[in-house]
Parts: sequence; C-alpha cells; structure tokens
Amino acid sequence: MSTLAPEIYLIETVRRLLDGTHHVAIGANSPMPAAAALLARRLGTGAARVSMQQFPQFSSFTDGGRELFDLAGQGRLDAFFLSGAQIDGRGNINLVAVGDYAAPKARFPGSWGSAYLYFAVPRVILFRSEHSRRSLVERVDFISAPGSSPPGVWRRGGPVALVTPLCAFAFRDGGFHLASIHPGHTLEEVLDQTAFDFARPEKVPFTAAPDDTTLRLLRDAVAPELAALYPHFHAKLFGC
Amino acid sequence: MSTLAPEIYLIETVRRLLDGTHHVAIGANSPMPAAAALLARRLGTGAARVSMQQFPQFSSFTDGGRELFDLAGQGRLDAFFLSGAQIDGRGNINLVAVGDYAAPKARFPGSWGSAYLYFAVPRVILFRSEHSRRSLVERVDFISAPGSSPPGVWRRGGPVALVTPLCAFAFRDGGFHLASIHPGHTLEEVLDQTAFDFARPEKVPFTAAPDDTTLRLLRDAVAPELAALYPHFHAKLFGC
Amino acid sequence: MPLSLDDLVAQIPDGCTLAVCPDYSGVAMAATRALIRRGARDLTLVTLPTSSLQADLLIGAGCLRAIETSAVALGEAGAGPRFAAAAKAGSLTIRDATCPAIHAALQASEKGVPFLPLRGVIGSDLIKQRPDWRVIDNPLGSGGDPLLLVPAIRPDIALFHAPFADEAGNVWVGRRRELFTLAHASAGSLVTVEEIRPGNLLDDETLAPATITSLYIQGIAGAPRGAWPLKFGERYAEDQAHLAEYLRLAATAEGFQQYLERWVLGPEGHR
Amino acid sequence: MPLSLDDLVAQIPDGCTLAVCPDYSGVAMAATRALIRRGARDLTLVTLPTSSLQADLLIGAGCLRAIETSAVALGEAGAGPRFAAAAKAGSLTIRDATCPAIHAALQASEKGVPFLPLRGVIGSDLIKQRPDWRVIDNPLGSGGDPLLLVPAIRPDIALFHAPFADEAGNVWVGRRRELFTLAHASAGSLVTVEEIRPGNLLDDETLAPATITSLYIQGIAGAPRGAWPLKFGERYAEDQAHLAEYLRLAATAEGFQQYLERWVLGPEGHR
Repeated sequence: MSTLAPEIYLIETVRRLLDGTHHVAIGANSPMPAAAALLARRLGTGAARVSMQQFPQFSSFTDGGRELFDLAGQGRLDAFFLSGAQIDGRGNINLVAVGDYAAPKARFPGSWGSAYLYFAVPRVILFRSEHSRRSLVERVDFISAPGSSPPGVWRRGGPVALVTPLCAFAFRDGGFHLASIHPGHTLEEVLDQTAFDFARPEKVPFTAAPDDTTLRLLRDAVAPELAALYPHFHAKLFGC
Repeated sequence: MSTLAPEIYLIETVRRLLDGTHHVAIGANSPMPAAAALLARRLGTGAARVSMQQFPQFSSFTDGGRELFDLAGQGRLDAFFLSGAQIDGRGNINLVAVGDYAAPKARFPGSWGSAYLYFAVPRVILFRSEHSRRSLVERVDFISAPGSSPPGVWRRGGPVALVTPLCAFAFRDGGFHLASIHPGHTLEEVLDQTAFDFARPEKVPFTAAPDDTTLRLLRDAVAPELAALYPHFHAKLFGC
Repeated sequence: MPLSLDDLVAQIPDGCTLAVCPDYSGVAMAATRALIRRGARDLTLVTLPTSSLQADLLIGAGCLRAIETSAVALGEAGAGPRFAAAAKAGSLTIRDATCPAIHAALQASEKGVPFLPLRGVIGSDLIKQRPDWRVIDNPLGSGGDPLLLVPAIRPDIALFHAPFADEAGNVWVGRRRELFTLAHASAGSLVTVEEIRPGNLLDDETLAPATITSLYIQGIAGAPRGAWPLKFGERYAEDQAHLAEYLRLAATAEGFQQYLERWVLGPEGHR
Repeated sequence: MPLSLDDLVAQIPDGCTLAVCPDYSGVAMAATRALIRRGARDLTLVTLPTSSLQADLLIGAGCLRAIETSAVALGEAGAGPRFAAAAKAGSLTIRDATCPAIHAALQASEKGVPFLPLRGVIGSDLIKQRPDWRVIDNPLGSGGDPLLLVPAIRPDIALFHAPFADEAGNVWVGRRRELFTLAHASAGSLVTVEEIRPGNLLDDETLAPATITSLYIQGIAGAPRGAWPLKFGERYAEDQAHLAEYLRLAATAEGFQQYLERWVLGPEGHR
C-alpha cells in the first residue's frame, strides 16, 4: 500500500464522495476530479454522466455558456467542484482578493460561477491543492460564495467535503470535521497547517486506499482516458 | 382610375404607412400587408427588411419562436400588423371572446402576441377585413391589448392607423380620425358601418391611388414575388 | 432504445402538465392520437405559445382539465371548434396568455428562477384573468413603472416531433430553438422523430449546435410522417383536405365523435 | 461588404461599452490589437462571463475605464497580471460579478426587460460591491425569500471571432450559443471571421440554426487565425510559448510595454 502515489488517495476519496450521483460537471485544469469521476463512472458507483466543457468528447452542451448554470438551476447537476484562494472554517470561499477589496494585497481572477453553483448544486466538493494556514484561513477576506445560508434562503446544496493533499474534511452543521488523514501524514501536520478550527473524532482514520478491483479499473480503463485529457497528470501517476 | 382593384388602394395606403421603417414583420395569412411591405421595399420608401416567418425566403429568425418578441423588445422591429375580432374607438383590440369571458357568446383563438407587441413596436397598423358595427365596436368586450396607456407605463409604440375595405383611419390622441375613404365608398357608408365615434375633417379625401411608377413596380416586381407567397391573392389581383 | 408510440405515451400520466408546440415547431400528432387512445385524463396542456389541431383534439376527446395558451386556432377558420365549444360550455379551465408570456414562463423554468419580468401587457384584461401573474412597481426604476412578473411553468413532460435522433438519444431540431427551451424547462421530454440515425450527433460539429442532448430526453419513438395531418417544416405540407374534413365534423360534438372513431380510435388512427 | 480590421475597430468609439467573450467562444484578438493601435480610451469592457489575454492587454494598454467580469484569468497562472496590478493600484473600476449574473444581465437586455432574477448569491460579498444589484423579497413567494435582481446590460458593441460569415452578412457560430445572446443584447456586433463564404447561410437548413443573422451584425472583417495567440475551437490551439512569454513580460509595467511594442504596436502586431 505504501507503493500507491498520494494522488491515488485523493482520487479514491473523491470517487467515494460521488457515490450515487448521476451528472457531475468538472471545470478546467482539474485532472484529479476528472480521474475520480471517470473512475466512479467505470465502477458504476456514480457520475454516470461526466461533463467537461473543454474536452469535446465530454462536452454535451449545445446551448452556450449559460447551459451549465441553467441546468444546475433546473436541478440537473448533482455534483461540482470548487476551490478558493482562501477557504475558511465556515466553508466560505474567496476567489477575489486578499486584504482590503478596494486596495488588495493580492488579486485573484474573480468569483467565476461559485456564487451561484455553491447554492444550486446539491453536492459541492472543495478541493485545495495547497494545504496551509495561508489558504485554509480562520475567516476569508472576501466571501465569493458563503458556505451556508440562513433558513429561508433558497439553497439546494453546498459544500459536502474539503479535500487537500493532507486530509479530507466533511462539512456539516456549518463547519468542517476531519474525516481522514492520507497515509504519510499526521494529525499534527493537519493541525499545524490549518488556520480554522475543525471537529475531529477521537481517533482519526487514515484515508482508505482503493480496493484491488477499483485499482485495476483505474489503471486499465481510466488511465487511458486520462492520458488523452491530462497527459502530464497521467504520466506522473502511471508512468509514460 | 376606376379600373384599379379595391385591394390596390389598401396596398398603397399601407405602403405609405410604412414610410421610413427599416424592419417590418408580418404574420401568417396576411397577403395585403405582405404586398404593401414588398412594394415599399422595392420603392425604397421603407421596409428594407421584411420578416415573414412562415416563408423560408423571408424568415431570418434562427433563435426560435421567441426571437420576434425578443427583437421587438430590443427595439429592432419598426412596424407590425394586428387585427381584432372587435376593435373599439380607443384602439383596444379583442382577440378573445364576445360576451362574458367566463361564458362567452363567441370564442376566438386568443390574444397571440398582441398584448406585448402593441407596446413594443413603434408603428402598429390595424387591419380589419370586415368593416361593420359588429367588428368596429364602441367598447370591446375583452381587452387583449389596450390602444393607449397612462403616463409612466412602458410603451414604445401602439396603433398608428386602422385600415378597412371602406376607409383608413389615423390613430392619435387616443382615438381614430378618418383619414380617407376608398374610391367607390361614401362617408355615409363609413358612418353607418362604424359603431365607434371618430373625428373627421370637413371634407374627407378619397384614398390616393398609387402613381404610375409605383403601379408599374407593383405589377412588374412585386406581383411575381407575391405569386410565390399568396397564389390566390395574386390571381385575384393580377389575373392568372 | 427507441420506444413504441404506446410505450412513449405511457410515460404521460393522468393529471400531469404536458407542454407542446405550434405547427411550425413540429407537432407529435401520431403520439397525440396514441395518447387519446390510451384514455389520458385531467391533463393540463401548456402550448409554447399556441396550438391548432393537437389542442383541439385533446379537448374534444376529454383529455384535458386545463389549458394555458395564447391561441388555439385552425388555419384561417378561427378558433379550434372544440376549444370554442368548451369555452362556451365552461367545461375547460382556460388560462389565456400572450405568446411572449409563455416563452418567459418557460425560460424562467429553464433558468431555475421563480419568474421572469415581461414588458407590455399592462392594461390588458388578460391580467384580470390571471391571478398567478403579478404586477409590481419595477424595483430598479424610480417609481411609477408597473411591470408584469410571469411565474415559471415547469411542465412534467414536453412532447414534440423532430426530424431525427441518434442512437445515443440526442435529438436534432434545426432552427426550432423554442424546443430547447421546452425541453430544458420540462422535467422530461418525449420525442417522436422521422428517423433514427446511427452514431452520435454530438460528434458532428455542424449538427451538434442544433441538437438537444440526451440529458433532457426521456424517451424517443420513431414516427415517420408523425406530424400528419399537420405540416412538418419543409418536409411535408399540411393535409388541407383532411383538416377541412376535421373542421366540418368537429363543428358538432357528434361529428367530432365520428372523426375520433374513424381517425384516432380506429385502425386509421395508427397511421 | 467585409471591412479592414482598422475600419472595423473604428466603429468602437472611445467611452463606449464593449462586450466580449471567453477563449472558448472565439476571441477577436487581431481586432483587439487593432483597437489598441487606434488608441481606444475609456472603454467599459463587459466579459460574458470571463476573459483572459484580451482583457489583460486592454487594461495594460490603458484602453479601459471599467470592467465588469466574473474572472480575468490566464491559464493556470491565476489572475491576468495587468488586471491584478490595476486592481492593486486602484486604477481601474472593477465590477466583480459571477458568471450566471452576466449571462442574466445580457439575457435581460436580449429580452428588453429591466432585469432578470437570479438564484443563489445571497450572502456573497459581491452584493456589497454592486450597488446596481438589488435584493428583494420574492414577490411571488410567501415572504422571507430573498432574491437577487440583476439589471440589464446593453453594450454598445459586441466584438467576437467566428469561423465564417457569408456575403449577406450572416455569421455562423456553431455551438457558441452565448454569442447569440451577446449579439442580441448589444446595439451592434462587430465580427472577425476565419473566412467569408459565397452565398447565404440561411439557405442551408443545416447551417442556418447556428447562424446569427445580419440583422444584428454591424460589421465583418476577415481575419484568418484572428484569435491567435488564443485557441479557436477545434481549429487551432493556443500558442503556449507566446502566452508564457506574455506572462513573463507582463509581470512588470516595463515588460508589458516591451510586449506591446513588439507584438501589438509594431509590425508583428498585424499578424
């Protein structure tokens, strides 16, 4: 098991988070979510339909750029992935700026569709490739999209989990709960690198590895698909 | 001049009402407005673009059934034609029912797009093929679309004229003004057959015939176009 | 994957809201006859934005509880005869609308919002008859600017006829873009097609732009000349003699029954 | 009928509101370089809904007074460098939005209504920065249902790149349906195309459905590889080396000037 690449744990974690979904959409530059969704689809555990607009073979949109948002509004999208330059303990994400909005210390591209999709999609999986006190903050400087809403506010979904290179958090009751730590990492590391408070069980399990069937499917069926979409990621993970 | 078919006067009347328009749309089963618009286009006096959705060669719509309404909302439609089972002296039109709405004496198809286009199109020309006290009433039983609106109500246009087989009315200040009577008809006839009050000059002119150039263009250039669209109307007007 | 007509219309349950389209879009007439044969009841029919024979037949056959429409017209003859008769008898709930209001109501559903605003209509008696419509003062104006809000309509099923579908369940509709809105706005779409083509339409960048993807399609049945006796785009014209016969018979309840027995319930109905 | 690039961009007056689209739609980069060469000033740029190099170049070259956008991003590198620099310096009015809000604002303009409602967004700090947006209690709800209203945006000009146009001034855009909304919502559209084809696209029932008609098109210029160095659909990929060079140079104001002189103002800019 020690021979498994760290990415395999991320893929398996996200694959499980997609259990029972039908339609999963994935944005640009997202090799890990793509691998997880394609694996779920092959296993038949979820993501029967995977939409990735930037790849023609996975783009089933024919009504322009608004179709993703419209179909999410119709309830036709079950899961989506978001991230944030900053993510805080209440699940708020910041894709805009650090510091004062009017004179920021750092400026990011913008909020994209987050302020809408975070509400419209039942299951939003947060993924942050940098696990640090700079990225996982106590309170975001700008709320691009809030992690939860007061009663009465229309909201079909929101964050269900936050996955990082160190661990996976579940999101419930407005906050994060440490669900598992990836093999090779420790609770101390997680506590040290996370600026927000989170709940945790007395004994935090290690993130489960995929079983043999899943692993075989990943290597035999998903890897070739992935090679066509994300050659660098594929090469890193499976060799050339 | 006595040799001109009555329809020629209608066509010329409507042709002049389209002076200076750019985009004119015409609904189904409207041979006379079609002839007038095509004539204006040939003369260069108006209707440079004529949209008739039911004829492929005149259908420039590629965004579905809503495009007509959307482009009217954008201000891209200059003139349109409407009618009514009943039309009253305030320019209100009724396309729904005669008698009590809940238990009507007569029921018509419905309001179509009138309740919107009457507001959105700067120049709406009313055409009614039956000039009688039954069709031109004092007060409509049901207002599909009102002829005018109180100040403050968004309204880009409305009725400019009502053309019938007997005469042409102009619409201004919320009511109809008799503009001309078609040759072969009389003021007494108009007064007798119209249930609503209307203003009139001391001496009501006869409807002008098209000049020779216009008449030649109608026969040489517009008639062949018309033959392809409305063969019966063309045959009646120009012989087979 | 393709269903029989009977299996297709079996997915239209009694009491549901069914959305249909005008002649120019492609009307699923063969499926409509199958729906009448299966004895559908209590449907609410929504026409985007008008209808002709389809609505009139469903009304005459007693399939409808209510209709939302901007017009039920048959050619130059005026109102559909069974529609007019039902209106006079008060035997059908009629929600009179205007074309762009129905477009707006379905676009609201397509976008997942509770309503869309619509200009015009203020002062029309339609508003008096539509307690579900709301006139508010434009919240982005400076006061005194009445504005109509049209609530979203979310049909259970959209039913229409299209030129062709592929084996993957995608449907090509050409210029008939209103069918995209109809499919997006409805929970599921049932489609009859002239033909089913091999392969996947989305692989063809010329055909893909006018293709409604399988995401929205609940069932497809092959039905060559499935819009008869109505026209279907440039493919076939309306059967004028048949429609004249319909208008003649449907003028009375007895005549309509005769029509129904011969052209819908009887063997000719399977045409 | 086709214009030169210079004549095309001469129709974009200083101070106007210019609407553009993301890489996947087809960005008129050659025309953007011509626009910078003509010294455009005080433009308000609206991106439906995001932009990359185009917005960053226009910002760096000092053409913009304001931008409304959901993101200005260059590849995986994050924010456009000149966009980020202008944000930090406070030298550009930035109206931060979220993608579906810009779609809604342009659809409102397409439909001629003052606003469109949008679900979500409640509780986002975006609302604090957008005094033009309004949150109301859903007038069709039963109270306590906050709903965002996004006002219509009516650009003076839309500018984009498309595969081909015809001699009649119609433009084929394939699957890029957002360009229909962009063209409908704007007072006029200026388009660059890879090629101009003889005949009339509307005569071809396969091509017509994905064709924006001449009614909306104000001017067309031929510009083979007119999206370079960005990708253009399946026709060509982005010039990764060039974009890397841009990112390297545009990290500083001086480097950006160097880029501008070589790749926009100089002879290479006419590429």
